[in-house]
Amino acid sequence: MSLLRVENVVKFFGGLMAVGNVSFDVPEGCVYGLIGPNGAGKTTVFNLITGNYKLNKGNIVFKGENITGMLTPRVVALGIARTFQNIRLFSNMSVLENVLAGYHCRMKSGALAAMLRLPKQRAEERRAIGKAIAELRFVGLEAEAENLARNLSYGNQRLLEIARALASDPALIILDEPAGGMNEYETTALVDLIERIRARGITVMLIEHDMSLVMRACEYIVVLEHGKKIAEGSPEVIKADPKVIEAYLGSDDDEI
Amino acid sequence: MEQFFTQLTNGLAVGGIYALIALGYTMVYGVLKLINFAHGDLFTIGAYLGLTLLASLGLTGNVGTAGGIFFLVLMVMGLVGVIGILLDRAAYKPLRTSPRLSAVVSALGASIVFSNTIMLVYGPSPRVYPQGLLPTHVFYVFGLPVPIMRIIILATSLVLMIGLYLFIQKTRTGTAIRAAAIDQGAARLMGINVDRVIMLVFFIGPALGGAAGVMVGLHYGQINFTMGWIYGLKAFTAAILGGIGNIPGAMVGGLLLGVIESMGAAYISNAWKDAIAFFVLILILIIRPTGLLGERVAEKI
Amino acid sequence: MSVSGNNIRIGLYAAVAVCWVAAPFFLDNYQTDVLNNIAIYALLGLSLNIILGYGGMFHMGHAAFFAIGAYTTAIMNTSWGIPVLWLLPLSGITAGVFALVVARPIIHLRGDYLLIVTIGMVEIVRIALVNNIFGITGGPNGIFGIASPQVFGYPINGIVHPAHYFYLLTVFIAFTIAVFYLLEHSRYGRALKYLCSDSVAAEGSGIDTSGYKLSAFVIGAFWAGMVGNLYAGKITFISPESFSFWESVVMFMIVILGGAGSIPGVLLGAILIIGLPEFFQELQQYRLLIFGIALVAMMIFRPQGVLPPKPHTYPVDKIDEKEVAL
Amino acid sequence: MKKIVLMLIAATFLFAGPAVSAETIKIGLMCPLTGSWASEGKDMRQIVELLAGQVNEQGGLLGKEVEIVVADDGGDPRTAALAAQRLASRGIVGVIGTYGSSVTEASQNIYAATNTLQIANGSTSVRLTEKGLPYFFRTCPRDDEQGRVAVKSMLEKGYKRIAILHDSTTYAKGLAEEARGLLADEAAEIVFFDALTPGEQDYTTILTQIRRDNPDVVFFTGYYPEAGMLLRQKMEMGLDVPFIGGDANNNPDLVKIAGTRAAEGFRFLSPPVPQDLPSPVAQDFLAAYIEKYGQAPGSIWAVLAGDGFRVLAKAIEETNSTETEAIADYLKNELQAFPGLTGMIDFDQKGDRIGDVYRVYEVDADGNFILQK
Repeated sequence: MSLLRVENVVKFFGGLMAVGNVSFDVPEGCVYGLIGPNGAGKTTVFNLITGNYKLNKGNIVFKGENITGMLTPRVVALGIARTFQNIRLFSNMSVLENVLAGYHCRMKSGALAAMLRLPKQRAEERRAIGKAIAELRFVGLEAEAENLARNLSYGNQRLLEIARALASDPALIILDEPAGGMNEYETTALVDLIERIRARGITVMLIEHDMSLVMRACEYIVVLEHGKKIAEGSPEVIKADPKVIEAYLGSDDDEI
Repeated sequence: MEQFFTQLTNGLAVGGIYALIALGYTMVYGVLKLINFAHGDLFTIGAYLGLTLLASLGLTGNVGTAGGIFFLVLMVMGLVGVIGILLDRAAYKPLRTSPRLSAVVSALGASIVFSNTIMLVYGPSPRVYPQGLLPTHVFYVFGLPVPIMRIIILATSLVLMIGLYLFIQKTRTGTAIRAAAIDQGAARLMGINVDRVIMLVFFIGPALGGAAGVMVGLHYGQINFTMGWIYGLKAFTAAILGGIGNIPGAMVGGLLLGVIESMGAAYISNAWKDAIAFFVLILILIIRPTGLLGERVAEKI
Repeated sequence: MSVSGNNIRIGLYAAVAVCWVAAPFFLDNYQTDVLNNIAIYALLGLSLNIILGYGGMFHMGHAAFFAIGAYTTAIMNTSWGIPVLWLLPLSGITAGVFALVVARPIIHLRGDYLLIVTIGMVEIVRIALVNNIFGITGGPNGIFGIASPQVFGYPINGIVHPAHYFYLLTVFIAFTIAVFYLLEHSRYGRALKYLCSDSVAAEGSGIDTSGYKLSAFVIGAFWAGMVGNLYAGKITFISPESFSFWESVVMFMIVILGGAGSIPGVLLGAILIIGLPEFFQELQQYRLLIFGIALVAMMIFRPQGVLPPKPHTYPVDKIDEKEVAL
Repeated sequence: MKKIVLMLIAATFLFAGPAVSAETIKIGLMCPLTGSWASEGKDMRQIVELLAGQVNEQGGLLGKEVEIVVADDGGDPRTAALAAQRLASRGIVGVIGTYGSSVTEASQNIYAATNTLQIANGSTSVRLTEKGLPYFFRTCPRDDEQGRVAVKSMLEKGYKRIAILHDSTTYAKGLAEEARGLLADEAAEIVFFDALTPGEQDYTTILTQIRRDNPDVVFFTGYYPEAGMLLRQKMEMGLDVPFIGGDANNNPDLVKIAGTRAAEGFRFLSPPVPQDLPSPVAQDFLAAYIEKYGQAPGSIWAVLAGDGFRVLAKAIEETNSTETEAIADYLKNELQAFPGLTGMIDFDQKGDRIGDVYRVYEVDADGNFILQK
């Protein structure tokens, strides 16, 4: 059964069609790639899934529930977490606090419980800190817990975003160019991390320009061009697809 | 019906002044994203400087009324523009990289300094412009009286607005200002002297406020040291109503605010006038969150 | 900050607290009353800090909530003789409900647009009070003859004995600081800081930003309403002039000057903004001029506020290894 | 930063202490030196300081020098409450001031609680003396009397359709409502009753409405800056309706703002100004004031503050005491027909000034205020 189903999704910006009638199924437990030249509408598809943008037509179904038009926080609570193409961390807050943000939707204590410092609230705080440390350890940033997020290196900031997303205990994690700005060594570690994420039972979806990473990490790939799906299949199939090759050759700044 | 049109012109007359002050507000905001709460006081300074110059230079005697007023407005614009640049240097420039609200508090401090300085220099009593300088001719349009001064004020606001708009849209310097408004860092990389742009903006904005001050003084006669606060707030409201940072928006917002006020006062209640105006403003912003002509910038995620 | 730095800081706070509590013994009624004014505005600043400091919302209409609390107390006390302190929660609730109703449609406005709307809100409230809305606010005269509050049957008269009121206010401040400190360092306070820092990222992390913004407004308004109650009980006479737009500006300046999001900063901001003009009384008509210059100078000198917030440290080392679990 | 904190703590303790000196007699003056009413406060201070100087030249009071302790009330209630606490803890014999009823009201409780004598000068709201405060006096008359005089004067002129315009301040709305109440029993109709927003420049909207309602007279109960603007714009609009104003219009700046042509024929109520009183006290004061400050005092309310000082000085002399109780008792029971700068002064048991104080003034073609007999 598919975890996420995108059905005939259409999105216009003004008069411009950014996504046109795109459909695909993401099966549970896989690493799923979304590729395409610049401006193909990949990030827009992500933003539609997570509710950052409202779609004009189509349906998005997650775990059998129609999440079309649902607000982002509810989508996250249902189990879709994401990272951003241009890193968006809470830069003046500590690394630990950044991860706590992800766990936020799994906590319950409100303002009143905090003001009264109820035992339940305190226990929950401890649990949250424990969870955050565990996630930082998972991505290898435990030592940086007390640092401010803005003081991390570029690659570590990407890892921190992943840790923050993981802290929300998602069923599906959406990574928007996770290797952007990473060196080769870091990229290799990232492939390993993605594998470990999947080993936790979390389905991974990613947008990436680094084709070697995509081919290594993904089991299934969808290719978009000009907002339309032009191909899908296993990495081997995609590599051989003439339409894909043409799409990439047509644009001069990407390579396959 | 006659009542309605008279109130409409009443509203447009007040709105023209709001628009003129709002132009300066919006100009500074456009480039620096700074809410210059001292702008209203620059307007007051303009009014007082105009009075001083008028009394000491005897301008109207030497070059005729129209010419005298023209020179008077130019001189006040120059002086208030320079004060604007000094204000920027002293109170805002050191806060360029700080949180935006810090500059707001600095602006409020500057506003207190300006209004109290005016009070100490000119005394706390209202001051009065000499009368009879301006034409008092009244036109009749379809039998409705329209004093010529109202036409002059509206025309001046309109001319300044169009001039400013063309300057921003069509000249090289204007392009530099627009570039700096969009992204200062990028503008700098493109070789634009952003500091000069900011200085220019801090000259033009306050200069427009100063011009409005002289016009209020000439037209209404009475000026006082606290008037800048009220006018400043109204102009800020007008600028937001039209979409802050947008030059035609300031004009539309100013005129509309004037009309809303006079219509609200005339047909609902004078005592509730300002409350009605704010209520309409809130309704408009609920429907159009970035003002009437403000662009909705979809945030790139 | 190092451990010793922390200790120095805590020591300093303790010293200031001791000075504060002991101050009335060394001061005359006027000076104590200046402290009372500082206390009232410190409380208002702390309540505004929830909205403006943590939440980062440009809110310049806080006097509206203050006014609603004060008028609730004044009306209920003078009409039905309900003791002032019993009305403390009710004053907060009235202001909170008002905030809920008013803020809901405007909460999505950004930055400067929210600023002008909140200014409009405080002006509408003031004009409504002046025009004797519902026939209960007394119009421009306001309401006089509000009783002094009583604690265990002992009257606390803010006029005859400013020192008595001082301790009432101090107890409330201590309570407020404690509660807001806990709030700041909780899931709730963090959520506000997240949305202030980057609302898109906060939403993407599952934080319902508009819900939190709205609730911050309600909590801030609730507290300001309670301060309104204490203000009415202190001065025993309220009129619309006490709740003008300028009062909102004063609260705004307290938070930003002191350090947005910092409890010690807001307290110091209240001391500076309310205390300095009194300190310059001898200068008579020059006092506001000097105050204005001081304001600009302080902002230039410390653009982030005089005491900006310190990053919070979490008890990471106190977390048991067992609790570190995915 | 620690330095700042420490400095502040030090500063808190450094507020000039309540140094009670036996050498001088301290009299408080509470007046608006900042804010919208700063011009009133400036006049008040100049007059009271002038009079105190004269007393000191003649040897002071009870052989001691008089010292005026000034506190700025900023024209707003909160600042006024602080100013009152400040003066009350400065060992003063009594306090003169202030301008504005709601500002005075905010200070009344504090002076009452500290047994401080207060002589207000520009606070005409009726209820201030209806609270039964034993040590509160005022040299200005009350709004109910003013309302009576205004209504009488309008009816005498035969006006039937009356417009009442106020500015939503305590004073102006109170006076407007007094007049409305009194007119209810008369053969006149109120065709317009509304408020303008003070501090603005353009009142054509409200004047257009007044023209529509076509009254015989407009009673404006607000302050002179707005009155001046109304008169001026009324003329520019060609609206020909007589205006009558309340006592807050007695300020020569009114004519400056309106222009003599527009102001001509404007009538207002006011206690008599020193210029119109033939008494030597008033003439001497006027001469001394003009000599020192170069012009006649702008505001009658400031002159009333001078009268407050003079009755207080008189009471201290006569009772040979600085006790509040004794002075209040003297002012209520013994002071009779004291020659003030604004006419004879007597107080009743409430602390109100007795007698027909109000006069009607009219502006003549040269912009002078002419007392109507």
